[in-house]
Amino acid sequence: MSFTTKSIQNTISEIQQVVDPIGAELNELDGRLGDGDLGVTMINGFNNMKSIIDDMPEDLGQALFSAAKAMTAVSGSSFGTLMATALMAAGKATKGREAAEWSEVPELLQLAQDAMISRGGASLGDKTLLDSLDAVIKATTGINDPEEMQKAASNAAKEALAEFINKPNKIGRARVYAEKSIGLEDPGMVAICRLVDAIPAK
Amino acid sequence: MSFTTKSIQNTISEIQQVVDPIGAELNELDGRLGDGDLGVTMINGFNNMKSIIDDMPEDLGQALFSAAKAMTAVSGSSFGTLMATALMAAGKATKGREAAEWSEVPELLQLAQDAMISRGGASLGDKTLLDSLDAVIKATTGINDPEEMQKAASNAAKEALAEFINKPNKIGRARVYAEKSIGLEDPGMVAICRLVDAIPAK
Amino acid sequence: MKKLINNPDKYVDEVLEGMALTYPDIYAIGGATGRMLHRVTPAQDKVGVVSGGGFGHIPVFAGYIGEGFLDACAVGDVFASPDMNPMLESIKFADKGKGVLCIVANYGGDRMNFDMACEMAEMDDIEAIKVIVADDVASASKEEAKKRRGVAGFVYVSKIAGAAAAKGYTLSQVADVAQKASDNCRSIGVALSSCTVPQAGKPTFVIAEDEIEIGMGIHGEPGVGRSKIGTVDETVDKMLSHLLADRPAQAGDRMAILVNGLGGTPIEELYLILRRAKAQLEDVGVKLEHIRVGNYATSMEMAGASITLMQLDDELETLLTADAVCPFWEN
Amino acid sequence: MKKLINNPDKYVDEVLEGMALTYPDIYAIGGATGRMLHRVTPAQDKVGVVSGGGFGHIPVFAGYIGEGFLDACAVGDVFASPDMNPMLESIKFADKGKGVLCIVANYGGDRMNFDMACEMAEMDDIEAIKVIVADDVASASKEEAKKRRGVAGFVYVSKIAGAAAAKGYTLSQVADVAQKASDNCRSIGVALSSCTVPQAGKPTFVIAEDEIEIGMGIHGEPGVGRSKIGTVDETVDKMLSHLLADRPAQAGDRMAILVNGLGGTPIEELYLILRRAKAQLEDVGVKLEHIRVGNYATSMEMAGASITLMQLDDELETLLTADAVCPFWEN
Ligand SMILES: Nc1ncnc2c1ncn2[C@@H]1O[C@H](COP(=O)(O)OP(=O)(O)O)[C@@H](O)[C@H]1O
Ligand SMILES: Nc1ncnc2c1ncn2[C@@H]1O[C@H](COP(=O)(O)OP(=O)(O)O)[C@@H](O)[C@H]1O
Ligand SMILES: [Mg+2]
Ligand SMILES: [Mg+2]
Ligand SMILES: [Mg+2]
Ligand SMILES: [Mg+2]
Repeated sequence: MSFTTKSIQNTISEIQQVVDPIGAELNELDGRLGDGDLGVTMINGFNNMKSIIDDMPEDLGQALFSAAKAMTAVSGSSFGTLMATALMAAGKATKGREAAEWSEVPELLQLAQDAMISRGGASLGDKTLLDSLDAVIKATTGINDPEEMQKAASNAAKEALAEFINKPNKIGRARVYAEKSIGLEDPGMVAICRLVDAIPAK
Repeated sequence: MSFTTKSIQNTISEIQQVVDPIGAELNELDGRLGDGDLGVTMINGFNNMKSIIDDMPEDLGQALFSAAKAMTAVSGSSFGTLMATALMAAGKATKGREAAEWSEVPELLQLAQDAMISRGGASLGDKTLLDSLDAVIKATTGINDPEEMQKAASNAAKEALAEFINKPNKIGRARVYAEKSIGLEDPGMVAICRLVDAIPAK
Repeated sequence: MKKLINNPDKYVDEVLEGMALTYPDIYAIGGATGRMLHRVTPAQDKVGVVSGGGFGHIPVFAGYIGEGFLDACAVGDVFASPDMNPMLESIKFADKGKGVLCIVANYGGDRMNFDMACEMAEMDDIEAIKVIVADDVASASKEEAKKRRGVAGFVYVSKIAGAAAAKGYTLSQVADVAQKASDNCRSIGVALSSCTVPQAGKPTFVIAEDEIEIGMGIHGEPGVGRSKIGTVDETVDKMLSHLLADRPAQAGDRMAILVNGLGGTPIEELYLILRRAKAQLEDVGVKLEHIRVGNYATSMEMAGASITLMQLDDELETLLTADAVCPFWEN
Repeated sequence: MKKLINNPDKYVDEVLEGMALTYPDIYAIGGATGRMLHRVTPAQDKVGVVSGGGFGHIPVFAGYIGEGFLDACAVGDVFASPDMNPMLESIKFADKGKGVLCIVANYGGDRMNFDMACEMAEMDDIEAIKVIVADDVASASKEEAKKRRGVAGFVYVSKIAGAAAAKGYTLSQVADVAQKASDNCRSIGVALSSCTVPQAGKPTFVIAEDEIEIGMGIHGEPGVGRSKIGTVDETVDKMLSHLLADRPAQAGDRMAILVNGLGGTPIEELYLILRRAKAQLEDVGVKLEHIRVGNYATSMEMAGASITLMQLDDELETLLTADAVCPFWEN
């Protein structure tokens, strides 16, 4: 039982089926401090990734690349660009392989995290999706079972959300409203929660 | 006893000697409703005409042309341009002659008046130097003696000034302050009075 | 008054200096009082073309000095006619024995002083004649068209006359084609805000935050109507209706269009004007053969714009598109 | 909000339409969302040069498309970075097998999205690299110079890169000379009034009737100091002192100077700035080899201006003065 192109296809399919209500919620959240397009990014991104899964190659790296391209082809907002950055970083690390161990996933997430930090220029603690991912990486390291891994990730993402709600946003559009952002959930962090929960645990 | 280049030279010389105090008064008057440069025009104009009288040809027309050129060379304000226009109109009518009868002067003034009207676009009654000149022409027509002529002109110019003081300015810079101009002497009309009085009566 | 200026009394002379420093190969300051701008390299063996007028409208008037444009130009104070002296100096500079055309926007002082300057030039055996630009349809009725102010149509007339002179036309031919260009021009402006004459120190007129004045002149002369500001499409439609009422367009007409900013309006908005005007004119069958969008005739920081249409024929089109060397006209 | 516009949501697309209609031989709208502007006639057999950035700064960014300038450009919303998609489209349009240089003003979104676009291009075997323009000395200290915003220096860097590509430089050579141009640029701006983002509907910031802000950014980012407005000579002296403190001038230095209007300031005032700056720089022995005055990098109707200095060497001067065909750059 390992992580293959099939796992990617499944994950995209499952999320795409529930992305509409998630998108609506995220648009609303993003509208409070930003430009209200985070949900649009998610919906268009997953719809487009879904439309290309049948053409995904067995090569895990190439499959992740194609997902990244499908994401960016329909969205260039920050979340879309960062998610594509993450997919490409993971793709580079798995290029030439057709399968990976589930236990490698936290390492791949770490590579994705590093790539997003260097691209976006944010730091941990700025109240972004990076803080959620950081919690997820820490909580899943050492776990080998996908179901167990998802539970740990889900809890970690929720805890991070709660931990940061009373802190100010320090980067991106929301930074302009730093004061106002205290007490509000960061839309990108909420997005991570919803994504983790929507991943099929198998 | 007739009107020659010598008469022009004398007239310019005499006026030039008294133009400084006249100029000061006219600047002050012009400053109330206009840009306060009428006196500057007079002073520079007569000084410059004075400087060229020795080179004036015997030809009456050419002499008047050279006076016009000297006037415009140092001033392009309305009064300067109109006075030059007047000199040129009179010059055109006397070209090729070395003398004119004094009795021709009102006709020459009428030609000057017509030229100024067509150049400046003002009408009689607009409260400008034209109204003074009109009175002067009417009062001097039929007179042949220069002394008598000057007296009539002086009285006519003063009467015109008095007649128009309570009317509004209808053209030029002062038009903008039409209401304010009621009760004020038009600086160009005052200029005509001062010029006529400064002309040597011989 | 919020301006990047020094002493208001020196404003015109200092700006002219800056212009000449910016384009040292094109503009030179001359004349006894420094109020004639002229080409650095005088043209030879052609009819001279000059102009003159009040300041504060750059590139109008003196900015249009250059090869295939004006040879020299008299410069007045802000919004005030120059003396006849720099006009005469301009005529003398431009004369190469073939006569000089003076392009005069239809303002009292400019006309009178140019008349005088032409007459003075004649005394020096220089043939100098005037052509009057009177393109602002909002400034007088069709019956009194000769009283209309000259606005951005000046740019077209200068280009046409300059090109004709460069091509070797005689004085009367240059004058004729300049007159044809002038007759074929119609303009109308809108103002959104006032400008401030430096020596006056306060805005020339006041207009409410939600109002626009159609037909306002480039010195703030009253227009044909003030109204609440609508969409740019609505505003353009009103402007065009005035232009086309004055000279109806026929299907197949060839025209040049100049969408001109008054100085304070961003070029983004000028493109919106062009976009609508082009659609509306093409809708009635007009062919826009020549399009210009930019600040061609301004009123310092006034916000607003004007539209100029010039009916074209083969001769005008050839002259309009002829090469020229001028900082304010791309070929 | 007093603007000549239609629906604020359609503002950018309509203005782009107007631009393309005005210059149908130069600009064409392309891309899946109509947010790539590109040359009508693609260049062949040369390194591609592209850019992209927020809207409201015309001619920056897309206005600098043309022969010897940019091949294509991604267009964002007003003051907002474009998506990476039009950036990728621009890169693909410009690629003729020799790679593509992306000229990026130093704003977070622009950088991130261009990084991504370059990486995506690489997956399609297109070599695309970035050069960052960060010339605004007021936006970060000398020690943090890499964090500086990119402003009017963009114009010089685009001209240099475009000319180098046209001359047959390889990608790494184009990148090197563009980097050199960028390193040699220093800019500083002053603002007298705010602009209004159409979708926001009200002024971005407020400034008193007698105040000026030195160092303000082209989106209204805070500068280095607000003060009562003085004479233009005083203001220029302050601006120059910031520029020269950052990079002292030596007698004999050759420089290019760009006096840039922000959109709402009349060109008359820009000439006054040039006049003072030229005198002051020449006073310390600088040779101004290349002078530009006009609206080259704007903020819609914001009143104000900027000064950019670029240190020249023979290579930069040759490229700066090389022929180009672009509506916003006279040769
Ligand atoms: N530079 C950045 N680095 C990391 N995360 C970021 C960054 N900028 C924004 N985000 C995350 O993206 C979310 C907003 O995404 P999205 O709406 O797609 O961005 P945009 O501001 O471009 O519209 C934020 O809530 C935050 O979590
Ligand atoms: N168009 C005109 N026609 C006749 N006289 C005029 C005209 N314009 C002005 N004047 C006269 O000239 C006088 C002002 O002269 P001056 O100060 O030289 O003019 P400017 O207004 O050009 O400064 C006025 O008082 C008036 O009498
Ligand atoms: Mg958003
Ligand atoms: Mg967004
Ligand atoms: Mg006066
Ligand atoms: Mg005067």
